[in-house]
Amino acid sequence: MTAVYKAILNLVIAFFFVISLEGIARKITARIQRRIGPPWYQNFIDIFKALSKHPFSNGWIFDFGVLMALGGAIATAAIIPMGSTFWTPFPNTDNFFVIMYLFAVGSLGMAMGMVGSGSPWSAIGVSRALTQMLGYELPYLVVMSSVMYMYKTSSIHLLIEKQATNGWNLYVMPIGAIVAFISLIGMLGKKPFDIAVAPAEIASGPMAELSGKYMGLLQIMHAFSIFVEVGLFVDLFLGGGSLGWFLVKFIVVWVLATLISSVLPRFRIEQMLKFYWGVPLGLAFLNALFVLLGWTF
Amino acid sequence: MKERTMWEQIADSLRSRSLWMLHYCTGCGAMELPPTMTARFDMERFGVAPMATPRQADIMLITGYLNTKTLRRVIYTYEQMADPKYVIGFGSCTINGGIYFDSYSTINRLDYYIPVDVYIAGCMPRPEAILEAFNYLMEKIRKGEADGWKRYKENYEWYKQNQIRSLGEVYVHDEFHE
Amino acid sequence: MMVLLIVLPLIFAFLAAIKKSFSYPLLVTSTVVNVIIVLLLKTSVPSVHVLGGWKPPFGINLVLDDASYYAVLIANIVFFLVALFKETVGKYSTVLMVMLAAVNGFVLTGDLFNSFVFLEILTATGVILASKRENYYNAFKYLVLGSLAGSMYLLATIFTYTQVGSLNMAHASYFAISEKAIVVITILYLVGLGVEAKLFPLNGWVSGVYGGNDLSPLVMATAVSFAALYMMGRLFLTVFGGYALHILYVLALITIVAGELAALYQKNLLKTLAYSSIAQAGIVLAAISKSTEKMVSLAYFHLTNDVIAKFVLFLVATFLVYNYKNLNGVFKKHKVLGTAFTISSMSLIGFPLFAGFQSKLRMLMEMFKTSDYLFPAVLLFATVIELTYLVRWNVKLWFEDIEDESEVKGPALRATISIILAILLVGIFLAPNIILNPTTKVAKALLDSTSYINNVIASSMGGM
Amino acid sequence: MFTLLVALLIFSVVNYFISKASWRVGSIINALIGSYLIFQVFTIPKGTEVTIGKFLGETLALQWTNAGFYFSFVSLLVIVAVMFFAIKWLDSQKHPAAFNMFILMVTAGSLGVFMAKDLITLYIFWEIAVLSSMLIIPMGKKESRKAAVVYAVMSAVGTYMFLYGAFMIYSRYGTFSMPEIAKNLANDPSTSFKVAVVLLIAAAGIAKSGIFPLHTWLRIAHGNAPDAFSAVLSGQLVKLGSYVLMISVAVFPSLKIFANLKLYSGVPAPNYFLIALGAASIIIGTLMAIKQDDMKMLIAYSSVANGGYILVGIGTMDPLGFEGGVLHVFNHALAAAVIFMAFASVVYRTHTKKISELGGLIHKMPITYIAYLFAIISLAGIPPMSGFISKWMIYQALVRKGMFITAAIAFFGSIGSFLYVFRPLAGVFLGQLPRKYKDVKEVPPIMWIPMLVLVAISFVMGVWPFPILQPIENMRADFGIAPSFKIADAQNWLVRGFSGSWNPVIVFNLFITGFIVAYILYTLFPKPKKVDLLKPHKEEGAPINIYTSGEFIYTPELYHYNTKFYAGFERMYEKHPSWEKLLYMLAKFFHDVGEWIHGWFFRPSPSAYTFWLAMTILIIFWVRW
Repeated sequence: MTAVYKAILNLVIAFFFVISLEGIARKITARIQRRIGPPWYQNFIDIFKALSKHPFSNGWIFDFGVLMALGGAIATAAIIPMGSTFWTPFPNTDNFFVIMYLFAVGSLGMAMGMVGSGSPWSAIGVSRALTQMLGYELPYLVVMSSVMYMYKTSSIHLLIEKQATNGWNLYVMPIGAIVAFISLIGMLGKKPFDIAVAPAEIASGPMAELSGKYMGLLQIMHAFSIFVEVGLFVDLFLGGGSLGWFLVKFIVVWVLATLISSVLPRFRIEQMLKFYWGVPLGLAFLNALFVLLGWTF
Repeated sequence: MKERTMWEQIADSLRSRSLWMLHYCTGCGAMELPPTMTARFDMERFGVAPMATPRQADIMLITGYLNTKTLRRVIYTYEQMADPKYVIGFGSCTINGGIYFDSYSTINRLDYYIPVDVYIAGCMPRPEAILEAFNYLMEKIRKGEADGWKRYKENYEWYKQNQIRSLGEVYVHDEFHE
Repeated sequence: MMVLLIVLPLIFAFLAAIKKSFSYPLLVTSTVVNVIIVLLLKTSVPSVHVLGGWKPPFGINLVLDDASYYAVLIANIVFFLVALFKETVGKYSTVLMVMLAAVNGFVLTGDLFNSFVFLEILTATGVILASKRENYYNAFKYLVLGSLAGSMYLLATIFTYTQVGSLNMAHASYFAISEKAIVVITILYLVGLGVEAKLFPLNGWVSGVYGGNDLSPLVMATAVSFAALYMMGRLFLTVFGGYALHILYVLALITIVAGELAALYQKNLLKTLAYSSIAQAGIVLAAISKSTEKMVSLAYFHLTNDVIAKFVLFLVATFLVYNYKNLNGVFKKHKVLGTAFTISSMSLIGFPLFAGFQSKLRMLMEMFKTSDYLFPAVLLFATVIELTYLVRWNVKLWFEDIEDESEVKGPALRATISIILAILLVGIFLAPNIILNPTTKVAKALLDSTSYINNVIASSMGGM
Repeated sequence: MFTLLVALLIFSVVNYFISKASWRVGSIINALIGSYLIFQVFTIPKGTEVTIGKFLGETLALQWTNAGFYFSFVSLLVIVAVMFFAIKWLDSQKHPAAFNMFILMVTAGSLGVFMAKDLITLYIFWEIAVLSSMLIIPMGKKESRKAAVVYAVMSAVGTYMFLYGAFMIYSRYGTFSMPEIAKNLANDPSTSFKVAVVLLIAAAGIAKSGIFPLHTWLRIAHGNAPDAFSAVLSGQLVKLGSYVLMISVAVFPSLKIFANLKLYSGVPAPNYFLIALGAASIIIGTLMAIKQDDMKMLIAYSSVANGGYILVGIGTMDPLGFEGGVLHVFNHALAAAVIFMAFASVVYRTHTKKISELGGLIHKMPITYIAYLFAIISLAGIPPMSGFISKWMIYQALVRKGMFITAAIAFFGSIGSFLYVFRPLAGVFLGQLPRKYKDVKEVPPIMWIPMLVLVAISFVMGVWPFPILQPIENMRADFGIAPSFKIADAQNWLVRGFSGSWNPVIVFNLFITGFIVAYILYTLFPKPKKVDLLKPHKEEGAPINIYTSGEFIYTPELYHYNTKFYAGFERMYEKHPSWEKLLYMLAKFFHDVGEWIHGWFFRPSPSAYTFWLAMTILIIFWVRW
């Protein structure tokens, strides 16, 4: 039963913490651009406003897609260990690949629902998002396999425990951590990699047809996704830590990603692929080679 | 005016703090929006953000004159927005046709065709005026007075009549004749 | 009685020459009688018939042993089946009878010069058959090549005579021929017989003759081909005791590949089948050249399957080619013919459920047992190519959209015979021994030159 | 067992004549027979051995093994589903009677392959399956004629290499029986012989399951075969290839045979070679699938990629990798069968298989869409469908072995599969419905029920995979690949990896909980207003009511994104070298050689013949060997 409480805590933290962080990110970006920016709670207002509106529904698959997206994101967020074995809701199921693929349920649901809206912009956006996935996942998964190969486990709470004795992966395999961080930016869809949502060219891509509560629900889903993505990075490369430290590290990673993204323009889709399959993928393999040879710190 | 429930009041206050804007940039007024968004005036601090599609947007900004051809599209877009939705008429063109008042193809008063919640006078209005208009609209929303979308529903027949009168019926429906 | 096989058709042929309108009934009669005679002869295997009381090695003798009996049986049955088709035979009844006599004589004779004579008759009648449907140029090519081959054959026979002092095969086999002479003799025989046996590169005539009209392939690709390949075995295994077989082996392998590739290129159905039959002859020759009892037996087993399959294929193909302008999807109109065609071509490829599978697989296995890895590789490669064009044709004939709308009435007899033979192919797959037992005897008889000699010599001692 | 196979073969011919009278009766009988067979495979006790007879002095025998049971069961699931599907679907076909006959022959042939104890029996039934399937393929559209030839040739190349290998084995050990060969191979000192033999045997599997050098037939054959039969081709016949690959690495215990050839982390070099081929297939299959506009060819290429997964999994000979590879057989069989049946339904109604001509069919064929959706979820390896489990196991094995490049390729294939399965989803089912399909209807229940049943099986096995893992575990035990832990731990509801585990039930429950929470949130807030995407179809002169940048659009298909779906990505490799072209060049080469031979030896005038005759004599005299 405790697992359920922990899972609920996961979700609650994911909701309040991440949505606040999103607001903070807007504030940070604004400050970098010498603006005042919205208040940190702006995103809560946006979400609840969206939920309060009278939306349009483009057919049952549109509804179903949104529900599937949110459902998948909730399921994934509920599994993520928050920095330590104690805050691991399901120690038997916190397998890395399970999380990555369960995470894909949400993405698939979103992609399906959005294309189901009948808008070609959504289809273009989804096609871009999937291509981008092909880009960032590859180096990320290679780095992750070397991590799992090194510690002989793919269970995240065990990886955290191993890091407690061995040192953070950021130190043990700095190249891998850097590559994973670059992938993380792509995963978050932040600035150089916000190709899928490019509002100026493809009318915010997948979201083109989202109105009212659909928008709100997807924003919540997005918050859970961020929780999963950044949380995984913190767990796997920054050694997790107690709940407080976990959140602090979370903030650090998030702010860093925001800072980077706020000063960069957008890639084109091929540029993105060439970028990810160039240096980061090469470094990922290099990292794997180092791990194989035992050249880790 | 009907008494609002508590939920509606909360919702209205939320709506007033998060105005997503679709700017319909047909005329010269679009020029004034970049400074309003960027560092000098920064409208995001009021929670106003540009959006790409009518489905996501709360307010529609008509930034300049509308001729009969674009008006059809504005109405079409307006009807695609989710309730509650607000319209800001931007510049004198939307009020009385501005310097194009005697053109054969330009409409003079926007609120004959769609309900306008706030007009911004001037040719051109400065960003300060735009921000002022946003704040005024927020105030109206909070009070529950920005009810253009309800009026449009209630007086749909009237609006439709005006629209048809100015635009005329379209007899051939395909991509080349509209 | 053995001699009747040769004489009877000849007499009937002369009778037919007297009265033209009797020629077809006479052909049917002679083939029927011949088949009956062959079946009756079953009890008198092995036996030697001495012609005119001139005892071997001085006179001509006919040898009926297991090998020649089997060849005669196949040839006569083929002629009988061909004789059933009145329209196809047309005006060529007389020629067919002469040819039947020649084939029987060629197979049965124990005399080298006599075999040359029958070979020449065979070629001559073959040329006449080939010229059906104004196929003169191809017949002419065959004539030139055939007579050249005949002269080589004659030359070899003369050489043998100078060495052995006799024209009798048993004698030639019995006496040692000098090392120098046998090279010349075998090579000349190889070339002389190679033309009939479709050995590369002496087989240029095949496509023209097989692909030229509707009669010659039915006889030439089956009975004559069988006779020639039988003679190949008889000469090179029995008479010359395995000399020059390695040459035969190499040429046969080249024949396989060349035949299959040419067939792959070919766009004409009859010619494709003609080249395929070249390749099959190559397989048989390669197997014969291994000169082990099993391989030789399998060679003739394979040859039998090939003859049956080719008979069906040509039976169907000639009907189609000469009745339809465009062959796309014709089998939709002739389902039975189509089924027979498909079964036969599958048997040729060697798919399981059909006879060809038995012979090919056994051959492969035998080759591996004797650690010959080249022949299987060539055979399998050839099979892939064979499969390519046969499947292509099958698909084209069955499934393409019909373009030639004309509807020719289904030929009942053709359909019946082809489907019966096709079912026979399936039967051979299920019970291969009905063919394998006789062919094993064939192989034994061909390889066992001692008993062949003894037979003949005994006949010369004891008389008939 | 043998009587069963023979009865099937004989009845297939009988069924032809029944179907001639009424093909519907024939296909119903087929479906009933198939259902009976599924029941039957459970009743045959394991280890049953039946001697068929003697062939060439060797005893041919059938043996009912765990592997045979598993593969037969999977095959029958697919075939029976297609048989039911065909009851209605066949009315769009020209040769229903022949279809009924041949599909039963395919069944008999494949079952025979899975039951075979020795290589010759395997070969015989293999050829029966190939032959009968080869005769079904050209029943499709125009190109299917060529497809049949390509299929037959590619298959023959593999098969005859297999045969060559089988006879090499025979000439050395004097037996065809697989258990004995396995024993002999393990003790054979000659490395080169073993490598040659194993690779030759594997060649049949490579050709059949569409692994890299011989993968090109899948595109043309799957793409052009009669639509429902593509399901059998991809779901079942390709799995014959996987079975032979499994024989060549697992039944012939490669770890023991090549104990001195370990290349990298315990994987022997020949296995590594096969894995490399599998990896190449994953790359090619994925990249090519992404750019296909023909939906059937798209899934055909995806079959190439998934064949690669199976080979990579089995090739590692790691307990997890092996189980993953074998389980992937099941997953891919079901998913591909459902996808092809869904496409068959679409083609049945719309008569086109070009994604760029379709769209929005979800409004007209929602059940087909649901089936397709769940099938692609399984194919892309997303929980809670069973496709995830096998992918997970394969990844576990690859990571454990430290095979990073192969792992990267597997990841690439997996993410690539999201891309290519989404293309038909978006282009065919979602988006705007073209006007010409406004009267399209959902296919009748007899067509969608089989799809939904397969999807349901895949779904249940994704949530509770232990029933399907059990036979695989038995199989693995047969082949002596023992893990140090229990992979399928049904007591604790766990599927374990080399470390770390997961609980499919929890994952499913979480997802359901998430979905319910989302649904509750959804219902809490204002009800949506329905936008009718079909309005332009129903009402003359109504524009579509979605975001169009203010433009009025009356022709829905103009506002549908399905051409060059991944243009940005496709552009990156549009000038790729084509293996298919290379193979065609090879075919052309043989053709040209044939022309050359023809021109030089077979066509000339009599004088040239005389020349050749003289040359022959000269050469023979000269060389005389």
